[in-house]
Amino acid sequence: MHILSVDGLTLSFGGVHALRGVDMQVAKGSITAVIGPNGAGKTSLFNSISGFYRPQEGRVVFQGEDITRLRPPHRAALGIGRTFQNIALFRGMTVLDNVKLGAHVRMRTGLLSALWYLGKARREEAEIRKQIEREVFDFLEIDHIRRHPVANLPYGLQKRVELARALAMRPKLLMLDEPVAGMNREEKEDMARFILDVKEQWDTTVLMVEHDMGMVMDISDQVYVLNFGQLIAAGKPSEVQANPEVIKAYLGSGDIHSLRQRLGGKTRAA
Amino acid sequence: MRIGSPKESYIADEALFRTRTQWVWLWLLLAVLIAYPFVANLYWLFLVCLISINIISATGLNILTGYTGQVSLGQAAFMGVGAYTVAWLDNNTGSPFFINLLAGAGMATLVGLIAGLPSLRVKGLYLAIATIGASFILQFIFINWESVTRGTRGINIEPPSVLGVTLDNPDTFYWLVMPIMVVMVLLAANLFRTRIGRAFIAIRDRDISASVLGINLPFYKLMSFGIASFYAGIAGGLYAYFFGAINPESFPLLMSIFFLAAIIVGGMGTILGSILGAIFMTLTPEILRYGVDILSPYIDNAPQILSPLRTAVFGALIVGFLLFEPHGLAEIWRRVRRFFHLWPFRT
Amino acid sequence: MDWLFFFEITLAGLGTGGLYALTAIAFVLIYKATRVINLAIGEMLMVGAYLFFGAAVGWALPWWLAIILALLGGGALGMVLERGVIRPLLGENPISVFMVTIGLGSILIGMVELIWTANPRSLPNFFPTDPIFIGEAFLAPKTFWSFVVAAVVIAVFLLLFRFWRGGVALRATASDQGAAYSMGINVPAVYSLAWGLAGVIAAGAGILLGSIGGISSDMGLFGLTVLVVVIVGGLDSVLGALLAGLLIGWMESMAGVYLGGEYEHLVTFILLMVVLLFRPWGLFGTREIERL
Amino acid sequence: MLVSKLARQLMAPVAAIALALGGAFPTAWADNDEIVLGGSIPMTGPFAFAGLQFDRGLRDYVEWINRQGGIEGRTLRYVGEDTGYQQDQSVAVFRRITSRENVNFYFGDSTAFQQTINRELDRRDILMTGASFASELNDPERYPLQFLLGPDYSEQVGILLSYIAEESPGARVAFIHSDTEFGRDPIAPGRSKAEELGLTVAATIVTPPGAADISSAALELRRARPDYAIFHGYVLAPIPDFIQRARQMGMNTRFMGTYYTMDQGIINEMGEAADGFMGVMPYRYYYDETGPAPIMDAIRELHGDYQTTTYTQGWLTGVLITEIARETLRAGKPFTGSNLRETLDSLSDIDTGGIFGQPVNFRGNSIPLGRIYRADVSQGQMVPVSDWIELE
Repeated sequence: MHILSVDGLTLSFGGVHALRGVDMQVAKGSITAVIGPNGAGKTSLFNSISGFYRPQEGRVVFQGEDITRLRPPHRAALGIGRTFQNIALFRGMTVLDNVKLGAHVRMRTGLLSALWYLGKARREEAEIRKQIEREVFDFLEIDHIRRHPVANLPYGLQKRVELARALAMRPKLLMLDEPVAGMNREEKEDMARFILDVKEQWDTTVLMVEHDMGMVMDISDQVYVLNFGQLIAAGKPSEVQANPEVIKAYLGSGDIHSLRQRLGGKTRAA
Repeated sequence: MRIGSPKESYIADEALFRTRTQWVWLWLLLAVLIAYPFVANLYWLFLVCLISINIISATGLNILTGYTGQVSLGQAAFMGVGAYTVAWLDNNTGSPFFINLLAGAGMATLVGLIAGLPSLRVKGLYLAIATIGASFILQFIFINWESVTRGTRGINIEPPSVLGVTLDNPDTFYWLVMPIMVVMVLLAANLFRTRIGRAFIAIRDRDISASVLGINLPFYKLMSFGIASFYAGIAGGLYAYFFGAINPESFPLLMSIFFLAAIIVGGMGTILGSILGAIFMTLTPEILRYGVDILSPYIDNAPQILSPLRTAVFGALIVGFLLFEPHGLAEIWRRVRRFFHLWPFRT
Repeated sequence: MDWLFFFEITLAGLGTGGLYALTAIAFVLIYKATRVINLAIGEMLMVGAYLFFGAAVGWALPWWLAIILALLGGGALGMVLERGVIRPLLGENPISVFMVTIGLGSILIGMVELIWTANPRSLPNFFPTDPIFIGEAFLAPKTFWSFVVAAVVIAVFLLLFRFWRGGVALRATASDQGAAYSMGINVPAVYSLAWGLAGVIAAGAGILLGSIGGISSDMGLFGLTVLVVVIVGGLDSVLGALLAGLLIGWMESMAGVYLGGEYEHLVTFILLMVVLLFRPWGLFGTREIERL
Repeated sequence: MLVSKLARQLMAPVAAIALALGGAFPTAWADNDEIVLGGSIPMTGPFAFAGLQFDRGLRDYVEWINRQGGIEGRTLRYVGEDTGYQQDQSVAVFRRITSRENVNFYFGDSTAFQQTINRELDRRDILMTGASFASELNDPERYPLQFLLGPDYSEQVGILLSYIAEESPGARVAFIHSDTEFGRDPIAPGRSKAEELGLTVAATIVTPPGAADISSAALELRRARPDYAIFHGYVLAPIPDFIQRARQMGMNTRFMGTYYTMDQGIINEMGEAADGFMGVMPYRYYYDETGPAPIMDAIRELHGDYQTTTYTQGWLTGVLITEIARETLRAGKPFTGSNLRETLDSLSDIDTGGIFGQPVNFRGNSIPLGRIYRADVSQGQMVPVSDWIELE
């Protein structure tokens, strides 16, 4: 069963096509990866799914509901959570507040009870805090930094906090935009483990954009390859890896070297 | 030196005041607030009442500008809406003062929400400009809607009375304005312990991630605008009662800039900042007056430089704080506290 | 309908509009180069007028020399503000920079009042005083000549902007800072240049405005109408500034005569609200596509 | 009261701290031998030109009267502080001075302030006068403890209109006023008064506050072709501009102004263009030596050069206060505001030492008396063109 399907998505900015007729299906409970050379339209696809861009043509269907016209907050309320390529944490806030923000859509406190902070608001805050501590902080092993301001944390930890924030939403679909970019090997392995655990324990479907082929090949169930805004291949990691179109795409973009390197790296790691 | 205290529950950990020391200071502050009217003279009571009104308005503006990141130059005009509503009710219906005050705040909220509509379409600075436009239009209404506002002649307001006591002087008015101020500040502090307050900050810091987390930007921006105007309305209503007369010139654009300056100087995005800023900015003319008095033997016509100096210092405070201490007095206060907290050890 | 009267009012309105357009160009120049919404533009204009007053009346210099000094002073002021206050904040939140300009306006008013007091003054007249008739329509000589001067200055400015090296650097910086850097353009120098030029233009507008209606420390309020002009025209559009300046000048005149003087600013600010609601990027401004 | 007394004792230590912090404490009552006049004075800001002169005038008067032995043996003391012509500062100054001094009289600097502080006057029983001639304040019901230092603005316009009706019956009159509280004040009553006197109101032209360019308003004026145009709500700008343009357009309208535009400054600033400008002035000019005026003589003795009319206004304030205080003391009544007011109401034909050209009487809160002067540039002076006109 598909939790998300994208049909014929076309998006252009002032004549420049970012996406052309992209079709994609994400199976419930899977880890699906979108890969492609730089500028292939991966992030545009993500932004169309979360609702920042309004595609000229095509539909986005989430859990059987057409969400093409919905604005981002409504999509979030339906259960789509995401992280950003260039970490989009609230830098002035503590880790705890950032993660609490993730739970925003699940909370109900209205303005009046918020102002007086009696009964309902207080209980809800305590409840959410308990949940976050138990489910997110322990799980991602960041309980020791909950009072730290985000801005001072090392890069790898910031990525983890962003994941924590997305998890606090308890999303049905978790979209990760380059979750391990810029991380060292140890951090990458941690992150890969977290992603797998999310899929197992949280009953969450994962959709990610990633450049690190090793990771993509290791943990994905399904891989989509984009080039110049078009879908050029889809399938199991092993199938995609062998697809000549894909090799050509990376060759055409001058990225063949890095692809080889990444594939090579993966071979050695395996 | 003080060491961290272990928290027993998450509720305790989420409390506004967490340590015993904080509570001690709080009770002390309360004692001072209660004792103050018995020891201060009328002039200093007058100043404290004025400061309290300014704190309410500055807190409202800080919620909008400091916490939500939406600059407004309309705070004074919204105070005017509150003040005129109160004045009209006072003159025409004779309803009790707290009803008038709430009605004034409600009306200010309504007008604020309408003026905030451009925030749905435009970001950041355009909104500031829209509020300038709204100020002018409101000013026009204050002047020209004669049947309600008595035009340029202004309206007189009877002093409020509570339980038979007429609050017509700072020593009595204090007991009205001070508790209201404390409550308004506490409400604002509470707000930022909940999802709504966090949503405001999220919008300020990064509105894109905010919307991905399910925060409806237009809704929360308008809500923030509404809250700021509500605070302005309360402050304006109190202003009307306190001064006993209002006219269109009571709420000029300069006053909106005054509140903006107050939160910049005090510290944007902190409750303490609104308080410190309002106190500081209200007392600045007094401080300058003493300064000029001291200088007067050495400078010709010293009193004559006072008012230009006030204007210049006013601007210099805005510029200086933005350049050198963007987090305002609240940050300085925090550093001082930190110093004593760790004393005698250096960090 | 009295068409002659209507025509006269139109001319008078365009006369004021010329000054709006001139000041608006200073505003747009600063915005294009540094992306700063400068709320102190009205006060820069006021300082220019007072510098002229100081030189022409205080030092009793001939009026042309006083004008040159005032323009240079205005330019220097622009550069000092940019270097001392704006540049340290570039890259910060635009809201902080915006608020800084509000503070600057207040400082400038205070300084002018410290030096010249808050008393309103009048400037020595340097325009010809013979009445001007266009057909049968009367046009006050001051209005006419200030419009002519404004038009000439605007024309010169447009030529500079297009052909002069500095102008080219300005345009390059405005369109893409990074590219301008890599082309070897000294971007900080361009910032200085933009603010300096804007200072000169503002001072010129101040002298013209002051010679029509006298000067006072609150004449910076003129800047608020200019703000409306640039929003209506589009913050980054020189053409928009010109047309919106004339449009608003004309509208205010019409409103003043046919509705009453109290409506002059009302129509301006209602226009502002309408534009902000329906076309916030202005009539000729660039609609920015937000990319993530 | 007991509670508050108890609290005072309990709070003594806190009081000491507050004292150290604020320097704030109820001060000793003023000496009984003094009569204190407090003042919120606009010594800076847009109204400073008047405030400074007024302040000087009042100081000179106080010195002068005390040299003559004061008022019935009591010293008159004047305590004034700058307000910058800002309403909130005016109130703050009032609060500060009244918390320090036992004030008997007070001077306010603007209509808005005088309205705002009215309630406080009633409470504290202080008699007030001020720089405002607002018609609004000329209402003994609403403002029982205030009086004006001459005709209110409506009355000033009324005096001008009476003069016009006398000189050229049925003339066309235009009003030009600023869109401020000051500017709007006499317009509606002025229009009805004009009709009452058989004059035609040809136009009412409003200029927005701070308007620099009055091109279109000048065109409007030309179209109305009035015989007389009355300016109100301005100090100087844009009057010269209007007159200059009118001349250029070949109009022969006669321009008139009210009190605050009528000082010598208009000749000094406008030069040639001022010639023929007329207006109403309640006080005698420094150089007006027609008729006996001992107070004006005293001023001339003190200062050899021209003194402005607001300077004279300072003296007038002193003279009126002296009259009221003296009569109250003679009647042996306590110095409360209401008693002072009662005295004021009982006074008739008050001698102002020639500041007004004839003995004055209060009608309501004002003295509806003034004279029409015309600027004569060749003499560099304002010359009287009418007798003293008193409205009924």
